[in-house]
Amino acid sequence: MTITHNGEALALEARATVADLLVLRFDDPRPHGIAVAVNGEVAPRGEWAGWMLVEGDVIDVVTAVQGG
Amino acid sequence: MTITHNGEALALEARATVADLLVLRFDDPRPHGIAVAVNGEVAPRGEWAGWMLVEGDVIDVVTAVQGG
Amino acid sequence: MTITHNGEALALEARATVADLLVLRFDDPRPHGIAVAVNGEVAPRGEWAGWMLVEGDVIDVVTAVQGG
Amino acid sequence: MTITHNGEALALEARATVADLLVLRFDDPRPHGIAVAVNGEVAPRGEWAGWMLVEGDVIDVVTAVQGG
Amino acid sequence: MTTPCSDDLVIAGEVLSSRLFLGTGGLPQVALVAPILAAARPAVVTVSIRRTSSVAEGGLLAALRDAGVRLLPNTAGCLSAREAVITAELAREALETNWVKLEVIGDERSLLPDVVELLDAAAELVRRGFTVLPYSTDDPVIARRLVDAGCAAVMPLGSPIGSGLGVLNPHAIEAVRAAVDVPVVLDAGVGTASDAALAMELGCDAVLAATAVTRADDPVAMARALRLGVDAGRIARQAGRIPRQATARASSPVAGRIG
Amino acid sequence: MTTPCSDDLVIAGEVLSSRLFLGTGGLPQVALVAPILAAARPAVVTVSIRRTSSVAEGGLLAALRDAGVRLLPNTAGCLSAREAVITAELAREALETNWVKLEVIGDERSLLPDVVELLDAAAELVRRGFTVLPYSTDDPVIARRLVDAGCAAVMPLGSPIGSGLGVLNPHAIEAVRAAVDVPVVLDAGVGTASDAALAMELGCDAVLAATAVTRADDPVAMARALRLGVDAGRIARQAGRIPRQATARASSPVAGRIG
Amino acid sequence: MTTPCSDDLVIAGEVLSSRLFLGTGGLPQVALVAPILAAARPAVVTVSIRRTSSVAEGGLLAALRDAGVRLLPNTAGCLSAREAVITAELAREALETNWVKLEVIGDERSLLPDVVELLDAAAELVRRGFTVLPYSTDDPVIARRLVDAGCAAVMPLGSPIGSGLGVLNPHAIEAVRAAVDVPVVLDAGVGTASDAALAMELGCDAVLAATAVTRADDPVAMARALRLGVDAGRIARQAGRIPRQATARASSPVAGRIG
Amino acid sequence: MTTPCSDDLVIAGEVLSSRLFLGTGGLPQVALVAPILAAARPAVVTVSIRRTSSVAEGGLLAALRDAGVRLLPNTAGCLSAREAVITAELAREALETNWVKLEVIGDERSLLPDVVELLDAAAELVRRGFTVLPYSTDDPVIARRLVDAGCAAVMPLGSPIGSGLGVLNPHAIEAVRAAVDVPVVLDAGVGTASDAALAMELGCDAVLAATAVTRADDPVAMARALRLGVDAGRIARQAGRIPRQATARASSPVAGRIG
Repeated sequence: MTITHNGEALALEARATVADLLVLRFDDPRPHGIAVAVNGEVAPRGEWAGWMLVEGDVIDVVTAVQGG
Repeated sequence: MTITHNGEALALEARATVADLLVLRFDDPRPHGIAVAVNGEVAPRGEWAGWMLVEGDVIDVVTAVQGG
Repeated sequence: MTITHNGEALALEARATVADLLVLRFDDPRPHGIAVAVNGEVAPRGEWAGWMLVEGDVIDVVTAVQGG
Repeated sequence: MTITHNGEALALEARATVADLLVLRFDDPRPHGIAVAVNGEVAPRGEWAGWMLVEGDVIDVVTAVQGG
Repeated sequence: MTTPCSDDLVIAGEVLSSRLFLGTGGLPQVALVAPILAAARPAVVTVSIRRTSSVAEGGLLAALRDAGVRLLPNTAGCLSAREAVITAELAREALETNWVKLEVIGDERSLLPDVVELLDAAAELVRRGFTVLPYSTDDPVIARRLVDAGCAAVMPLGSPIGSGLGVLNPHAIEAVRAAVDVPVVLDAGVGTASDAALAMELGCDAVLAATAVTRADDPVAMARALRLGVDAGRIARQAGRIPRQATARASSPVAGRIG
Repeated sequence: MTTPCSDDLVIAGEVLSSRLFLGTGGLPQVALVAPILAAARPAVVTVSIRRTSSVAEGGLLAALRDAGVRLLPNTAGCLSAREAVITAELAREALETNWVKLEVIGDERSLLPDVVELLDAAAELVRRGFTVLPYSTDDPVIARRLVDAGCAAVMPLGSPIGSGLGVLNPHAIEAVRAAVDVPVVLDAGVGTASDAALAMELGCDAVLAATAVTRADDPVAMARALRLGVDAGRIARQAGRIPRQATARASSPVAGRIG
Repeated sequence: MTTPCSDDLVIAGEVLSSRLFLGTGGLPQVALVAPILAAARPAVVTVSIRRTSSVAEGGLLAALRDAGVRLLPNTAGCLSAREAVITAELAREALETNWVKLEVIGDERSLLPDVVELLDAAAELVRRGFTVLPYSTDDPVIARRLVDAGCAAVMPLGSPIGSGLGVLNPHAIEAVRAAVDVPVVLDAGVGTASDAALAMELGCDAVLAATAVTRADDPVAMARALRLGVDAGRIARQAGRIPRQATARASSPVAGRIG
Repeated sequence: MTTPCSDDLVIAGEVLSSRLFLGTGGLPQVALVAPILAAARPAVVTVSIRRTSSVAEGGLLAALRDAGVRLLPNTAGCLSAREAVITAELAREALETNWVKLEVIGDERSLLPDVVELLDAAAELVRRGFTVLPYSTDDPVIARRLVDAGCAAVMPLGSPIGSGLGVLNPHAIEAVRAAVDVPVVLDAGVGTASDAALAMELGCDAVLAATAVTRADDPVAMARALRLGVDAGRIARQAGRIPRQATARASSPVAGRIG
C-alpha cells in the first residue's frame, strides 16, 4: 500500500504498523523524543506497535528542533 | 400603564403611542435629530404615530451629543 | 610680477591694480556680488581701481554660492 | 585680632597660628581629613604650626562631605 | 486648498473635503463650533449618541447642520458588539447616515478597543449596510481582518484616548499602513500639530483629533494648527524625505574656501 | 498669511516675513530657486562664500536677487575664528549685508560647532558691527554666553547637519529656549515637516532647513511642507496643548448611554 | 543566585529557576548549547516541533536533556488554531511536557500574532489540559482575555521577532502588566541587555530572548549579558527608582562652599 | 568578578576595580555606606569639599576609609575656574589624592557644565599635576578639547544632574566615544539599571550614579541593580549585538512544519 510520510509518498507492505514505519525509517520501533500524527491525530507512543496503517494514511513524524 | 423611559419609570395612559410619549416629553410628535428604541430595537420614525406602547416597554430616546 | 589668485600663481604686469586683475579674470573692473581679499584683508570695492598689487600678493576673489 | 573663619568673624589672640585656630575649633592642631585655605590659598598641613595669622585673614577649613 | 484634487481622500466612494477628522467631545461651548470648523475645515465631525431629555441638547446638532459638515456618529462607550450595533442603528435613524465610527472598548478606564467584539460588530454592521470605520489597536493583523470583514477604513490608535501622547509606536502604524489597502485614519492620542504631521508622514491618510482641540487653551488656534499639521505631513510624505543618517553631510560646498 | 503681524519674528530690530529660514546647499538646479521660494516663503536664504572664477556662478545670486529675498551669508566650513571673521567681512562686502550666520566647526567630518572658537568669533564680529546669528550646540549655557557676547539670535542644532535625524534632544532645546531672551532658530537636522513643527512647539522662534528641501525627491513640495509645518508648530505652541497623561480620558460622555 | 527565593518566578504552580527564557532558533552549532546555558541559566528553553528524517536532529535535544533544562515547545509558524493545537499535542507526546508556548501568526512575513486564532487555540489547549503561555501583542485587553481563557502567563511582544528593536511601546507593556495577575514574559524584539533590563523595570516577570543570543557575534557573552540585564532590571524595579523630573536636582550640598 | 582582568578599566595608569562610579550625595544615613559599597563595588566614590565645623561630619569620611574605597573629590557647585582650582587644591590637601572630578557649572538651577570655564580649570589643574576627570556636556568637540588639555577621562552628562532622565541623546554619547581615546564615563542623569546598561552599550567605559542610588526607595538594592546593569551593558557591547531591522526574522525554522 502507499501512505504519505512527512509529505512524501511511501510504499509499505500491507498491514504495516506505525512501529514498522519507524523501524523502516529510524531502525527503531520506539525512537526517543519523537511523536507521530496519523491523519492529523496524535498516535500515542503506547499504540505504535499495534496501530495498523491503511492505504492513504498521512503520517507525520516530528521531533524537537531549534526554535525561538 | 408604566413604561421605562431613558431608564426611569413613567406612567402613561393605556394605548399611548411612541408619538404620544414624544409629545409628552418634547411637545413634538416627530422631533428632529432623535431616534427611538423600544425594548432594544429601533422604532423607525415612520412608525412612531402608530406604534402602540404596552405595559413594561423599555423606551430609549436618543440624540447626537458631543463625542470623540 | 607674480601674485597668487584664488590659490594659483598668476603673472601680472607690474603696477597692476585689483581692478586690472578683475578685468583680466572677469572682463569687468567692478563685477557685481563679489568681494576681494588681499593678503587676508578685505579690499573695499571703492579702492579696487587704485589698489596697486605687488609681487607675492595673495588675492582671493569670492562670491555667494549655494550653502546651508 | 579678628579674622574670618568659614565666613564668620572670629576674635583670636595676636600671633595665633593656623594650628592655634584648629585647636580652638577642633581641639586638635592637626585634625585628620581637613584642609585649610588662608586668603584663598592652601595652607599646607606641614605649615599649620608655624603659619602666623594676621588681622583680617580669611580662613576656610574644609573636609569631605556627601557629594554627587 | 492645500492638497490637489487628485489627492482627495476617498472613503466608500465618497470624496472627503480634507484629511482631518474632528471629534466634538469636551467642547467647552457650542459657540466655538463655527470658528473651530472654519479653522479645521474637517472632512467629518464625530458625535456620540446619548439619551436626551430635550431636543436641543445645547444646540450642537443644529450648529453642525448649519455648518453643513458631514457627521460621523460613533459608538463610544459600548462594551459589547450588541450595544454597538443598536447604537449604530439609532445613529442611522437619528442622523440619516449609514456611516459609523465603530468603537467597542474593553473597559471604561483604559478605553482601549476590544478587538474581538469589534470584529463581530463590524461584520454585523457591514451586513446591515453600514459604512464602518472601526477604532482599533495598532495591530496590522487585526487591521487586515477588519478590512476582510468589509470595513471602509481602519482607525488605529496612536496612544490612549485623550492622553495626548501622540504616536507611541510609529513602527506599528507603518505596519498597519502596509497591511491594508483602505484608508488609514490615525485615531486617539494626538496632542499637538507635530503628532498629526508625523502620523501623515508614517503613511496615514487622515488624522482624527478631539481632545487635542476641545481641551486646548485656545481650541480655535489648535484646530488651525492641526489642520496645517495634517497638510504638512501629507505633503512631506509625498515629497519623499531625505534618508536619516547617523553622520553629518555638508550642505555647503567644501571646495573654494579661502585661507 | 498664517501668522498675525503681532506675531512677527523680529531679529536685531528687523521684522522678518516668516519663521522659516532656507539654506540653498545641495540645490540640484538654479531653476528650482523660484518655485522653492514661492512654496517656502522664507524669511531669509543662506548662502556660502567661496572663491569664484566667474561672476555668474550658475546665476544663484541673480535668482535670489530677482526673488527679492533677504540673504544670510554663512561662514560654513570655517575651522577657526580667524577664518570665520575674514569670511564674514568678505560676505559683507560682496552682499552688502552685515548679517551673518556664524559657523565655526570642530572638524570637517562631524561638522559640529566648536563653541570656543565660535564665542571668540562672535565677540569679534559684534565688535565690528555685524548682526551675528551663531550656529551652536544645544547647550543652554553656551547660548547664554553667545547672547552676552551680543549675538542677535542663537541657532542650536537639532542633530548633525544633513543627518535628517530631527530634534535628538527636545529637553535641551527647551532649555536653550528658557536660557535666552533672543530668538532661537533651530538649525541643522530637520528632515521633514513634523521635525519643524516639533521644534516650534518646543519654543523655537524659527527653523532653518537646507538639505531637507534641496535633497528631497520633490524639493518644491518639501519646501511647502516645511512652511506648513513651521506654521503648524508655531500656532500649536501658542494654542496651549493639552497635557500628556499616562492614562486615557474619555472624549465622549459616559452618562446617557443606552442599554 | 541574584534573586532571593522569596522572589522566585512561579508559573502554573511550578517554581522556575530564573527570569530569563531562552530560544534556540538560529543557534550556529549545538556545541554552543552547554556554554550558553551555563551563561544564561535560563528558566526554560524553547524548541520548535518539525518533521524529522533522523532521530538525532543534530543532537540539540540530547544536549538540552544533558543540561537538565526545562523544555518549552512552541507552535512557531502555525497560521491557524487547528495547526497550533495538533502541533501542541505532538509536542506533548514527543517531549512529555504539557507546557506550550502558543504561537499563532497572522502571516509569515511579519510573524505577528493573530490574536483571534490565538484565543481559540488557547481555550482549546486549556481544555485539553495544557499549561499555555501565549505569544501575543502588547494589547492589554487581549492579555486579559487570554487569562480569562485560562492561560498561565502572557507573552507580549516588545517588537517583531528577530528585529532587535527592543520595547517599542513601553506604555503598552506597562498596561499589559496592569491588566493581568499572571506572569508577564516579554517575548520578541529583545536585542541587547538594556532591552531586557527595561522590560523588567516596566514590570515584566521574565524575558525571552532567542535571536539576540544565537545571532550575536559572541552568543555566550550575550547570554551572560542578558542574564545580568534581566537580574539588573528585576532588582531595579523592586528598589523603587527615583522619579523622572525635567529639572536638575543637586546631588552635592549647596551650603558650605568656599570663596 | 564579572569582567575579566584583561578588560579592566584603566585611568591615568591606575587599574580600577569596576566600571561603576558612585556618588554619595543625598545619602540618607552614613550607616548605609557599607551595604551600598558592598552591593555596588564601585571603582571610586565621589565626595564634595565643604566648610566644616567639626572633624567628624557624620563620619562619612571614616566610613569610606574603613571600606578602603578610592575617593574622588569633586568641585561641585563651583561657578568659575578660580573657585574650582582652589577647591581642587583643598581636596588634594585634605584627602591626599591628586584625582579630581572637575565640575564648573553655568548656573545653580540647571547645574549644567560651563564648558568655557571648565576648559580653563582643566588646563590649570593639569598644569598643577592633577589627574582631571571633567564633568562635561555631550559635545564631542569639547570632549576632544578636554583631552587635548590633558584630562585623563571625560564625563559627559546623559541628562541633568538628579533628573533620572537617563541618556537623552544616545547619538551624542556615541559621538563623544568616537571623538576621544581616553575613558568615557557617563555622568549625571542615570535613573535606573537600564540607563546604565544602555550607556555601556553606547560605548562608555564606566557610569557614575549618585541620586539614582541614594534617593531610591531601597538604595542598597538599587546599588546592586546598577552594578549588574553596568556589567550587563559592558558585556553586551563586547558580545556584538544583532543589528536592528525594521522587519521580522524568523527564529524558528520554516521548513518541516506539519499539516
